[in-house]
Amino acid sequence: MTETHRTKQAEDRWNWLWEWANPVKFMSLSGKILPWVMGLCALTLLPGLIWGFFFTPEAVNFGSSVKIIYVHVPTAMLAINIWVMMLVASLIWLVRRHHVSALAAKAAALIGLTMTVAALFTGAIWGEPMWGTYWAWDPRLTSFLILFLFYLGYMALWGAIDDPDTAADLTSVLCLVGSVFALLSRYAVNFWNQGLHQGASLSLDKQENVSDVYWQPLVLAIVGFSLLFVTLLLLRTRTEVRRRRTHALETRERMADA
Amino acid sequence: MIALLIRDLKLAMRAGGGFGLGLAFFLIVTVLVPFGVGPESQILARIAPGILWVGALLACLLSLDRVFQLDHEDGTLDLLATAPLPMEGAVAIKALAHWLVTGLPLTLSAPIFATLLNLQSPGHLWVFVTLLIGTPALSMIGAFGAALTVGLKRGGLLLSLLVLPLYIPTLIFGAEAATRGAAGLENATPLALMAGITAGAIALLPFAASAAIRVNLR
Amino acid sequence: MIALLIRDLKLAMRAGGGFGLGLAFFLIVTVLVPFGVGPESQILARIAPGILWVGALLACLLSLDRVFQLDHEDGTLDLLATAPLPMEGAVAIKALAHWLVTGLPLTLSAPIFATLLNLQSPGHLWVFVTLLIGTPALSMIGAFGAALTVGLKRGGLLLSLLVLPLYIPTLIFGAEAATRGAAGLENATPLALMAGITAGAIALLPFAASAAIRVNLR
Amino acid sequence: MDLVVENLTVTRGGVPVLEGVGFTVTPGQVVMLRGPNGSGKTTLLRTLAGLQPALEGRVSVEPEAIAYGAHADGLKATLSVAENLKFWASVYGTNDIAPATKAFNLDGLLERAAQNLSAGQKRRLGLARLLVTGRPIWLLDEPTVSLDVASVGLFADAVRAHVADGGSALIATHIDMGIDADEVDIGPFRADPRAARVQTAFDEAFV
Amino acid sequence: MDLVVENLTVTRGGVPVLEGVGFTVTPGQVVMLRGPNGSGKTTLLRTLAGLQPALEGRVSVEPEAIAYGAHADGLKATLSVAENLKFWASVYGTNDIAPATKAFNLDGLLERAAQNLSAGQKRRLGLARLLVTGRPIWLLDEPTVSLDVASVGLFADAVRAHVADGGSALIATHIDMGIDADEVDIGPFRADPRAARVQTAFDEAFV
Ligand code: HEM
Ligand SMILES: Nc1ncnc2c1ncn2[C@@H]1O[C@H](COP(=O)(O)OP(=O)(O)OP(=O)(O)O)[C@@H](O)[C@H]1O
Ligand SMILES: Nc1ncnc2c1ncn2[C@@H]1O[C@H](COP(=O)(O)OP(=O)(O)OP(=O)(O)O)[C@@H](O)[C@H]1O
Ligand SMILES: [Mg+2]
Ligand SMILES: [Mg+2]
Repeated sequence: MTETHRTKQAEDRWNWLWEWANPVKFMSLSGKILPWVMGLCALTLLPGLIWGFFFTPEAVNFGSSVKIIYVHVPTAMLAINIWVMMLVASLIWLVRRHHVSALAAKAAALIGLTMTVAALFTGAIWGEPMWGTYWAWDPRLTSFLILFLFYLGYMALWGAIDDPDTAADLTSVLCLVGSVFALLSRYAVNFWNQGLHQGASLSLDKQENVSDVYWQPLVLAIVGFSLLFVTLLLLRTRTEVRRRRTHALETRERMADA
Repeated sequence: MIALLIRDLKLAMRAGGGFGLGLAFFLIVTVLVPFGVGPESQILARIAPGILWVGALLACLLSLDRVFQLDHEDGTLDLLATAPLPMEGAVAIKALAHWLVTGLPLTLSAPIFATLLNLQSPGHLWVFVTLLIGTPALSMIGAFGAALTVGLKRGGLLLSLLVLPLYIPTLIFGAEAATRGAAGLENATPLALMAGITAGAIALLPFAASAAIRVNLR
Repeated sequence: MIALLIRDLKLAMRAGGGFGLGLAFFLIVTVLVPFGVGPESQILARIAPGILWVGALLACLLSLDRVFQLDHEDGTLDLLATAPLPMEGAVAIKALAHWLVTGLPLTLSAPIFATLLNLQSPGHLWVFVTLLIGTPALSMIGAFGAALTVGLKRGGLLLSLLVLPLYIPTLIFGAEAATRGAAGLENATPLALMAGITAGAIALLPFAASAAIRVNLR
Repeated sequence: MDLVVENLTVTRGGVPVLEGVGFTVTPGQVVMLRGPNGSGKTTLLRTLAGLQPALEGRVSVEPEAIAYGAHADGLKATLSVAENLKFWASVYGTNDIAPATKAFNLDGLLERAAQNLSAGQKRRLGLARLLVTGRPIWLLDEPTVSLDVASVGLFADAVRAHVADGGSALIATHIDMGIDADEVDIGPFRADPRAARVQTAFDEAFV
Repeated sequence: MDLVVENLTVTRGGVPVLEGVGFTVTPGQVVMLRGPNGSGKTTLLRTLAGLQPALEGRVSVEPEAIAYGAHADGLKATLSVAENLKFWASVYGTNDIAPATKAFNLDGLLERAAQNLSAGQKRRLGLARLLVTGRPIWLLDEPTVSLDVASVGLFADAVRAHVADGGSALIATHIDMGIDADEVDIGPFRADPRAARVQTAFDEAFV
């Protein structure tokens, strides 16, 4: 005996929260907050970058190349965190079946890919003066390359499937399994080669690694980039919601014609 | 379950079943590399374990789209899904059949191909051992990828794109263990890690794969 | 003829058309080799031209079954054969489209991948130049192989087996020219030979391929 | 075992195709499902067989009691008739294929590879699979395609024997196969794909 | 231009299917090709279209005068209706697709991708291709499969207009499409595949 109800989402005490995953509500809310997020982004990102690029001293033996850090570090951090966000969104889709969640994961993927590419490129440009080579098979760099491949595969799978719900299910499963293997790759790569790359210097105990002059604009730039991500995510998710809606209407139209 | 295994093996053996094609591809890759890299035996011996691993991986990969695609096209997958057979079991069996038809022959023939690449005596053994432990993981991970792309027309290259990043940890540990072994170094750690990946993949991926298949059948 | 070319390119660009997948495969092969062989940049640089050539060849190979297979399945090939278009021309155009979609992107991106393999500055250029001259031959030879196997189900691996031996001369001269160039040696002879193969393939193989297609349509 | 379907809504590509479907198939009964091309018969049968989820509604039996026969037969071209059938028999745990081959007149063909069968013989082999499942409820999607008159007769006999044994069958078909049967026309259940559904619940703007 | 077929033997998989086929189609004439499933209609049409060689016999026109419409339509799923049609128009050097889309009522669908067409719409697009070939002799293989009554009418109109213009058509079909036509039954020409042919000439033991 199988019984199905049209409203698949269970009712529970978190409903006040899940309600916002209703596409209609999401669209109205995101439409309202979007200008504010954009404004905040402009207020942090631009000053952060300008401060970092023009008002910090040149490093003793690195010259002005050190200023790449204001793009490199924020993009690198976001590249990883966006994947984590996609993982969470995929889980929400698999468990609660909120369409907006799956679409947010889809929307985030391209931004994550862009961030990964940006981190790789700035790193490579930086590598030339620092290590004398654009590329080395350093574990940090290598694991970013692998992350790039994961983003690529994830997006290719979204693109290849016509039915949006099937695509959401399959990409979510891929994201889940992929996360495990991405983690494994990280350890494998570390094991495989001990690298050249800097350790994490933003952690509090090692704060003195980078002097305050560099550190303060860097934090501002990181906040700015994060807000940039939120802005882009909202914009793209809104587009995806509209696309999904258009697709539903088109399918109905087609079936009505048939 | 055993009936499914026997059927898959029979199908592979019959005309056009694809048995041996993976092996042939492995051979060709191993042959092409010296043409590309040049005949110096020292360099070849140095890169041999890595190339053999990469070759085995590609050969595995190219035979993956057969795992579910043919059964999907002729409707068998629908009928299996409604049969009294847990889909997880069916997936595991199909991965096993893929390994018996592709991974195992590759492993058994690897020492011969190693000779083609001027790899000396202990290296043979290690390539063999690492492939023996690692190729089951390749088949299982590959079956998961095949399950994701089963409904797609011409899923072949997409399948490769999805599966290759998942293969990276196995490849790293496997090739590392083989290279170290060939150089006479200690290699228990990568061997153990690779065995761990194999065990984990066999234990967990059938569930993910069968979920993907059910989604694709809808 | 130009309509056929435009159509093939359009199809490749649209969803699921496969543009970029060859490139992705090339990328992945280039990435896998260091994982297999190890991260030492000296060895990598030494084998880089050969590996890039083998990678480009495999990427080409795997996209070959699209050249005629899809058109055969949906009946377009029948209709083209009865259209006022010489089959030889159609074959040449389809090989050209394959090259534009696969060979050209591969060639253009090869310098970047060369960086990944720690190949230093003059090597970049030579890998690019040799691929530019050699990949048209790969596409044309591949189109011939695809024409031979067009009627077969799952012709993919069989196609590889047929085509790979035909690729070997191009590979040898191409990789040799690139390696010599990267090492600063004289490489006019292999370049000239490879150019000869390309010219010959383009001049003669369309006839063989269109004969094969006509036989397969019967 | 009664197959009771109540208020079922089935979808294709996310869009409802049939809405509020309800009927009952009791043991001993054969029901013919009628409807023009593209009306949703295949979709309905696949939903009942558990291959795709319903959007809404109730089905009284688990898919475990159901044998589903689809448009495609799931035959392996390089295996012989006996091998094909034995495979399904051992999947369903019933190891005797003799009654099935007898019922569909396949005894002379046991060693023939499936690829060397004519279309009608292939179809007969596909139908023989139903007998080795041993399941009480048959859901069949256009079972008589490409069968000649004599073979349709064999099939009708097999269905009659099945329901006489307490089984039941739900058959989607366009033709009359001479079986004593009730009919369900799915015409009245067709969903209006353009119906606005936006207001109702959580995610419905998308389906 | 008369299409005269004389004493034609056509083969499938190396085995003669039809033997001694002979008939004539004159301009202004529509001929329906009749015969049960598997009797060889498709094989005959493919031979006339020049896609496969005849074993024996004579056909009076070159394939260059013939437009062939097969079971499969050769449509590209990701191209739009207009793009699909324009491609064939430029292959045949006739660049105006407007009359074709008008005749098959496709004007409202020009921008729709072929994959989003219903089966009947797809078929209409496949038939519209005939009009852009500009060739006098049409060979059609079951052209009305999956068309509804109204669309069959459109097709019949197109055929009538074509023959009124001095063209001709040879159509393999199982149905009656209401066109004033002659019939050719290929039943009498069926080859006996077991007929011993060993004695005659060199290679004939193999065919
Ligand atoms: C090309 C690929 C590269 C990638 C993918 C990459 C990745 C990363 C990542 C993920 C971080 C954030 C670390 C964290 O805070 O946890 C980072 C920070 C950093 N990277 Fe890179 N990097 C690359 C190249 C380089 C190069 C060539 C240099 C030059 C020496 C460099 C120097 C730094 C520095 C100084 C930091 C900031 C210190 C820190 O916060 O850890 N990176 N990089
Ligand atoms: N892959 C698909 N995606 C979206 N819609 C589809 C798909 N396949 C079929 N449809 C549509 O779903 C509807 C129901 O199709 P279904 O196959 O259930 O019809 P049917 O009654 O079985 O028809 P038939 O008698 O031709 O077998 C049709 O209108 C069809 O156009
Ligand atoms: N690939 C093949 N190899 C060998 N024989 C074939 C092949 N395809 C078809 N045949 C046989 O050739 C004969 C003629 O087939 P053909 O397709 O010409 O029939 P038809 O009259 O067009 O039938 P229909 O009305 O079903 O379209 C049939 O007996 C068939 O079994
Ligand atoms: Mg149906
Ligand atoms: Mg026919």
